[in-house]
Amino acid sequence: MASTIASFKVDYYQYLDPDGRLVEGSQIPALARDMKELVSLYRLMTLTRVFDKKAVALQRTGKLGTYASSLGHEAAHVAIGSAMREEDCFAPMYREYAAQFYRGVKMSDVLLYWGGDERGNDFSGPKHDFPWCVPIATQCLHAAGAAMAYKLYKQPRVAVTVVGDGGSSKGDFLEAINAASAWKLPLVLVIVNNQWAISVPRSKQNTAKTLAQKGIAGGLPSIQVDGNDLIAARWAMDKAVAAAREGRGASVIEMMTYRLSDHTTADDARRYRPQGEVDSAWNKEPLLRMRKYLMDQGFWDEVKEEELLDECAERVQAAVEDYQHAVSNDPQSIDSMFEYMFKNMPHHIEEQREYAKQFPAEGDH
Amino acid sequence: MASTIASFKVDYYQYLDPDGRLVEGSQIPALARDMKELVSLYRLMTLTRVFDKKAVALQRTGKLGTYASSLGHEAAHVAIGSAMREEDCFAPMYREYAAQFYRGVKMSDVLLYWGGDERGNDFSGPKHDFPWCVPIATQCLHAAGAAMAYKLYKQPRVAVTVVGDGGSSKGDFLEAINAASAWKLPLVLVIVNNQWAISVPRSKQNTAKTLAQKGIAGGLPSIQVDGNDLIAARWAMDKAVAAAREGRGASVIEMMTYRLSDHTTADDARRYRPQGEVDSAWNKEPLLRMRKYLMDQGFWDEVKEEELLDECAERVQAAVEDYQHAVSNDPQSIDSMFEYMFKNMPHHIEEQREYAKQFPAEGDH
Amino acid sequence: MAEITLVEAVTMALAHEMEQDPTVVVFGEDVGVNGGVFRATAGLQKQFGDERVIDTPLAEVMIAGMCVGMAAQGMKPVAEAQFEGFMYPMVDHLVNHAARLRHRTRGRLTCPMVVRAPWGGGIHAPEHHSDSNEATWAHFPGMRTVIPSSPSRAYGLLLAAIRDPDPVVFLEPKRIYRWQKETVEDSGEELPLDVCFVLRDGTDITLVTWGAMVKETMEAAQALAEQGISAEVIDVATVAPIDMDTIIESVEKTGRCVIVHEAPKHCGVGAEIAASLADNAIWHLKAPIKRVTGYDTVMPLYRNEMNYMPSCKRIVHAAEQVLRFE
Amino acid sequence: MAEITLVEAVTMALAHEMEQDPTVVVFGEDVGVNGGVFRATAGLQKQFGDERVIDTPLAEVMIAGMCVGMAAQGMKPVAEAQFEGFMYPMVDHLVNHAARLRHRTRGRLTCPMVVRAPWGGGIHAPEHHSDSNEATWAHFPGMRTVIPSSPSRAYGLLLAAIRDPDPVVFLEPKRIYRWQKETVEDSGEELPLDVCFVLRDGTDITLVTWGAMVKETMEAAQALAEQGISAEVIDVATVAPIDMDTIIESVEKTGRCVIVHEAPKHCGVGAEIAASLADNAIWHLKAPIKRVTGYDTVMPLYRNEMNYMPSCKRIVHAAEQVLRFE
Ligand SMILES: Cc1ncc(C[n+]2csc(CCOP(=O)(O)OP(=O)(O)O)c2C)c(N)n1
Ligand SMILES: Cc1ncc(C[n+]2csc(CCOP(=O)(O)OP(=O)(O)O)c2C)c(N)n1
Ligand SMILES: [Mg+2]
Ligand SMILES: [Mg+2]
Repeated sequence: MASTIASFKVDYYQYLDPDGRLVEGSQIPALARDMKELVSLYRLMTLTRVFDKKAVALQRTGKLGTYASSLGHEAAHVAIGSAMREEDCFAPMYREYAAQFYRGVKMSDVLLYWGGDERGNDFSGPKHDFPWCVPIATQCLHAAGAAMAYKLYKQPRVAVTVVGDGGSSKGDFLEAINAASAWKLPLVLVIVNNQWAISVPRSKQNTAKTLAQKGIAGGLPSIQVDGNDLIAARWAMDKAVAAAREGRGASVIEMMTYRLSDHTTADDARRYRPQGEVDSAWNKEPLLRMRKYLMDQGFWDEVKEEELLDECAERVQAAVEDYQHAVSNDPQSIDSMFEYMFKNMPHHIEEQREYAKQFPAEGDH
Repeated sequence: MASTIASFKVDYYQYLDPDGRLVEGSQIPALARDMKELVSLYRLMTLTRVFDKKAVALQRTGKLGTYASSLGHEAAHVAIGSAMREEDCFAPMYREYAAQFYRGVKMSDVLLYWGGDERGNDFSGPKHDFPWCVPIATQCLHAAGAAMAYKLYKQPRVAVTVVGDGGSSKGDFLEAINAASAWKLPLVLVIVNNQWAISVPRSKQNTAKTLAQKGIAGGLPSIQVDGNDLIAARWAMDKAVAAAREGRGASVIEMMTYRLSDHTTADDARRYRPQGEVDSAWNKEPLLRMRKYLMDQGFWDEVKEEELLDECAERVQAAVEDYQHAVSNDPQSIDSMFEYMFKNMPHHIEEQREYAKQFPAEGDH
Repeated sequence: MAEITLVEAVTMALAHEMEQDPTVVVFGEDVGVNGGVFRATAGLQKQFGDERVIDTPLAEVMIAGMCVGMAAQGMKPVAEAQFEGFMYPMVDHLVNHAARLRHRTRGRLTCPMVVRAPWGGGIHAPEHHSDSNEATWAHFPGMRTVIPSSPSRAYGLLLAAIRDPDPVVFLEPKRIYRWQKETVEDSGEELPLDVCFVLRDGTDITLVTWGAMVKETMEAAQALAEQGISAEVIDVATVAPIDMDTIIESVEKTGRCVIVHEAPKHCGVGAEIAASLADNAIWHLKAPIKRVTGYDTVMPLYRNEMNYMPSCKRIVHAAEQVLRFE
Repeated sequence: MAEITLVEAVTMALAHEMEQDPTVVVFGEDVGVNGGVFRATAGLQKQFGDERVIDTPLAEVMIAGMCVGMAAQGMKPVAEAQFEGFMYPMVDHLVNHAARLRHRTRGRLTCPMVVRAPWGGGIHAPEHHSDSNEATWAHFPGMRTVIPSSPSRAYGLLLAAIRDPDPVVFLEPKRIYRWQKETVEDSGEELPLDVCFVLRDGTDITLVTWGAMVKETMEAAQALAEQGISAEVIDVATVAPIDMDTIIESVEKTGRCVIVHEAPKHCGVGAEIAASLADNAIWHLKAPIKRVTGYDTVMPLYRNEMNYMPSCKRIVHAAEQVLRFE
């Protein structure tokens, strides 16, 4: 005898289409009518894009190390950051700058980090947020641990983490889903699916229809949204964050977007990715559609756009100067390598520090 | 706009109920009418149970080390072993003796292994099968690797692996599902859900309705069966093995059963498990219902049962003697510790071997 | 004040610190109702509830990763790995995160977590249950690796490990979990994590060891004493970072050193001690530095296990070799 | 016959062996169309197809575990870990399975797999991309850890690693991937995995090193030569198991030894070499054994990176200290 004992589905949400039109027949989220909020989020998306371009340029001219661009992900990242409260906890991967800017991380922090200076990770954002996380998907379990802590503290706080389409293959992410299920953790697991993991396309991570359905493994509510649609992405985040905060447990959101840039500045995507794919992705990118929508609604125009771009350029320039000032005028010392190894410096590390100071590196570094 | 882009379900299968009656209205698998085959499988289940009891007794009397009993899992294990071909590959955990006996592993191999003698893992079964695997769930990836090898060799061979309800929480299992999906591997992933992972009940592994649904993460066909019902379990295995062999990819089968024993002989389940639960599980155990069914169908009777038990006792006794002979008359030497470290023994290991031989351990070991 | 075993001392320290500090939680497989497979957490869930003593799903990466997360948010998780052989999935989170969090965030976030594990061979356990993997942890900067060898040291060192503001791997020699009883007061007094313990004073030779090998090494010292040889025995206890000062001082006195550990020889912690002596005490050495260790083999299944483990005889033999030099 | 870099020598060895042996497959993230983030597998997928050069999902436990499975079934998988810092999730499968499979099955199954990884610091890479973790692997019995230091050694040692019937961790010093070109013939001739390479003969002091530090160590030898000091330079190459005979022989001759490695000092592979000398060559030592190593700190982000790395200056300084003794 066969009987169906469990059934599941993955729904897809899109509210603002690539042409900046609200999708017909939808139950449109209130945010779509909150023009003030949309303008403010649009401004942050734009700032992030201007920043991003500058950071790439700095790397190209040798003023910054390898940098991971966020080009094309701005809506997803702004949605994530803006759905959270300050006391919530964000465990990023390495390119969610817009989410972090919303939370208070400074552009100069980002530059310090990719500029090879540990102070970047001592960022100005919520001091309890996790630092950038290079070992793929490990941040998911840190977020699960934070969520566990809040649950044990009985604080209404939520942990939010982001993983890529590539990272969604890793045990850490999958174990985090399981943990979230086991303890009904106040956790939101966001898959920012930008279709590529360096050179490996989404289709090679697995053959499942969606990545969202990984959440079904833990019985978590699991949806897919157009991650270039700020309204849909934010709506999904709001819902998931509220569920987590109210003790209804964790969710998985797959945000569909596209990595318009190289993987990092150390990568050359032309080696493996057809230009046609990139070109057509540009038609769906998040700023364009939001700008069109705001313009259609009469809340944005070319003049405002120009002003905004100028303002962003200025703010970015100031951040670059802060960064350059820090690394030139107040560089990390040799001591700084030995500090922070332990709360109380052991004897042998003290000795190594004194020795190291006799041998400063020569020349450029 | 919301649209459903993927839907899934988990079906449950049972053909032979705990009272040994075919469940009404079912599309009964052909195996239910193949009395010769059922008798032969019943005989193996019984042999395994007799063996198991003896092994526990040997441990209790100091003649065997820690032993992991398979009590209650016999139908699931026989279903697994009997659905495979010799050239297929089995990657067990540590208690699937019935599956292994079917494939040619000797009872004395099992005793050697738990008796602290490496020769147990050099077993008589298909020489390409994986050894027992203590680090939980790691075997799943070995099976995935074997499946990959067969796929690359273009051989119609299938890898089958087993994981527990506990082990299903581990990244290795979850990554194996993903790998199976990515490459459409000829792989069958069986979760033998015996409700307990040592003292941790199934409900603490996660709060999802089933464990089978973990397969949905990779878009794999995923079902649950009554794992005490040999007919359902075998039917599910046949289907999954055929799909794998024919290039249709991997499946997940959750077999519902119950660990009637302690976790191992080193465990005392009374510390954490209500006796009532165990008692009622005994009503659903796999041998009972098969015996009833065979008797109802006129293919079994008390006399045959008695004969079988005698025969099993004899065979088990012979295996115990083989084991005892090996460890007493032909024990592993000190050399054996150094052999097999590398194909060609490095110089320093040779030296260590010569040194070790000067210091044989004293007394009992 | 009762006489307790090493494993009972572990339980006592856990209970003490959970009582004192509400942020301490015990986190692991079977630590709750079952009280751990070695009973190290026996009774704790009853006493502190299931929000302080938490049975986890079977997933070591998760255990380590979540502990990093909890610790970063102000808790003091004490994870239990069921056996040292199941700690390997934890390497990534311990090395790439726990040990670096303070450094990489310039102290903004810290990671005061402990991973405890029954460790080492000699109890005729199944495969993968008898490794001595302290060298794996000892090499990585940013965390401590601590190994007690008696009930009172287990108590005091575990208290210190839990209170330590940085991550600690705490390896419990399972072979001597119940070997000796000792009167241990539940005083809340910790022992320092930056000193070796001199267990026996001597003048002719220094025997350096840790964990369960303290047993055989003390026996060897006794056997040597019967030959009129005075052996100093040092229990390193915290094998990373090592208090070399105590060891060097001893070797400066005795001029001879034998290092004893269960782990394989090649790149074991014994190598660090010998290397450090070869740098800092070479003019005091009257003889080669010998290491008596497990072999560079897989820890064999139990019938051969005692052929693998360093024995009193092997230690005495090495000492005699070393003492042959004048 | 062209002059090629170290990373090109890696590619050449892979291509050679894939050509010879149909069971060799390359398995890892971005190894296919992209040819690896350092281009070590460039062109291989085009040449051998995507069933021989396989892009994997992003999952290192899976990569290691599946390689164990494939190797046990007769293949020779050569996995690539994208950076050494991402090898930690592989520890469990390497240590608990790959390294033990032959032993635990009495040779019934074997595990002839290789894990290659770009390794070490000095290229101003992002966080977690600059570790020197050879000691992690070197301690575990049952596998080899091999580190080439020149194009020709990369070619010969990688061939040997792939052909080796047992698991090999093959760490490629990324800092010198493109440092020096060398004429390497695609002869299919392997180099032995059980010997050190004496790169420079000398009589006054032995400098022992491996990987990219060969560069600074050879520079230091040159600087010492200019002071009239004759330094012998040994490239250990296979750091587990180590060919101590060559090192001991050299130190017996020179009486002095400085060991150089990038990894943190505490329990690094340098400790094993010093310890072994302190046991086997002590009467030949005219001076303490010094180690010039990375510090016991996290490898810092790139602005401080060169302050962390052992430099020619530091090596010369240590040599001078050691040479002060008569
Ligand atoms: C554990 C681990 N393996 C490999 C890498 C190298 N690596 C860095 S980013 C990346 C791809 C990540 O892809 P995805 O998860 O889709 O995120 P995206 O970069 O596209 O945002 C890889 C393989 C790493 N950082 N960590
Ligand atoms: C990685 C790892 N962690 C922990 C253990 C200790 N351990 C052995 S069996 C077991 C429980 C396994 O439960 P389950 O997967 O349900 O299988 P069962 O024993 O019930 O068949 C545990 C925790 C282990 N062997 N490996
Ligand atoms: Mg991606
Ligand atoms: Mg179970």
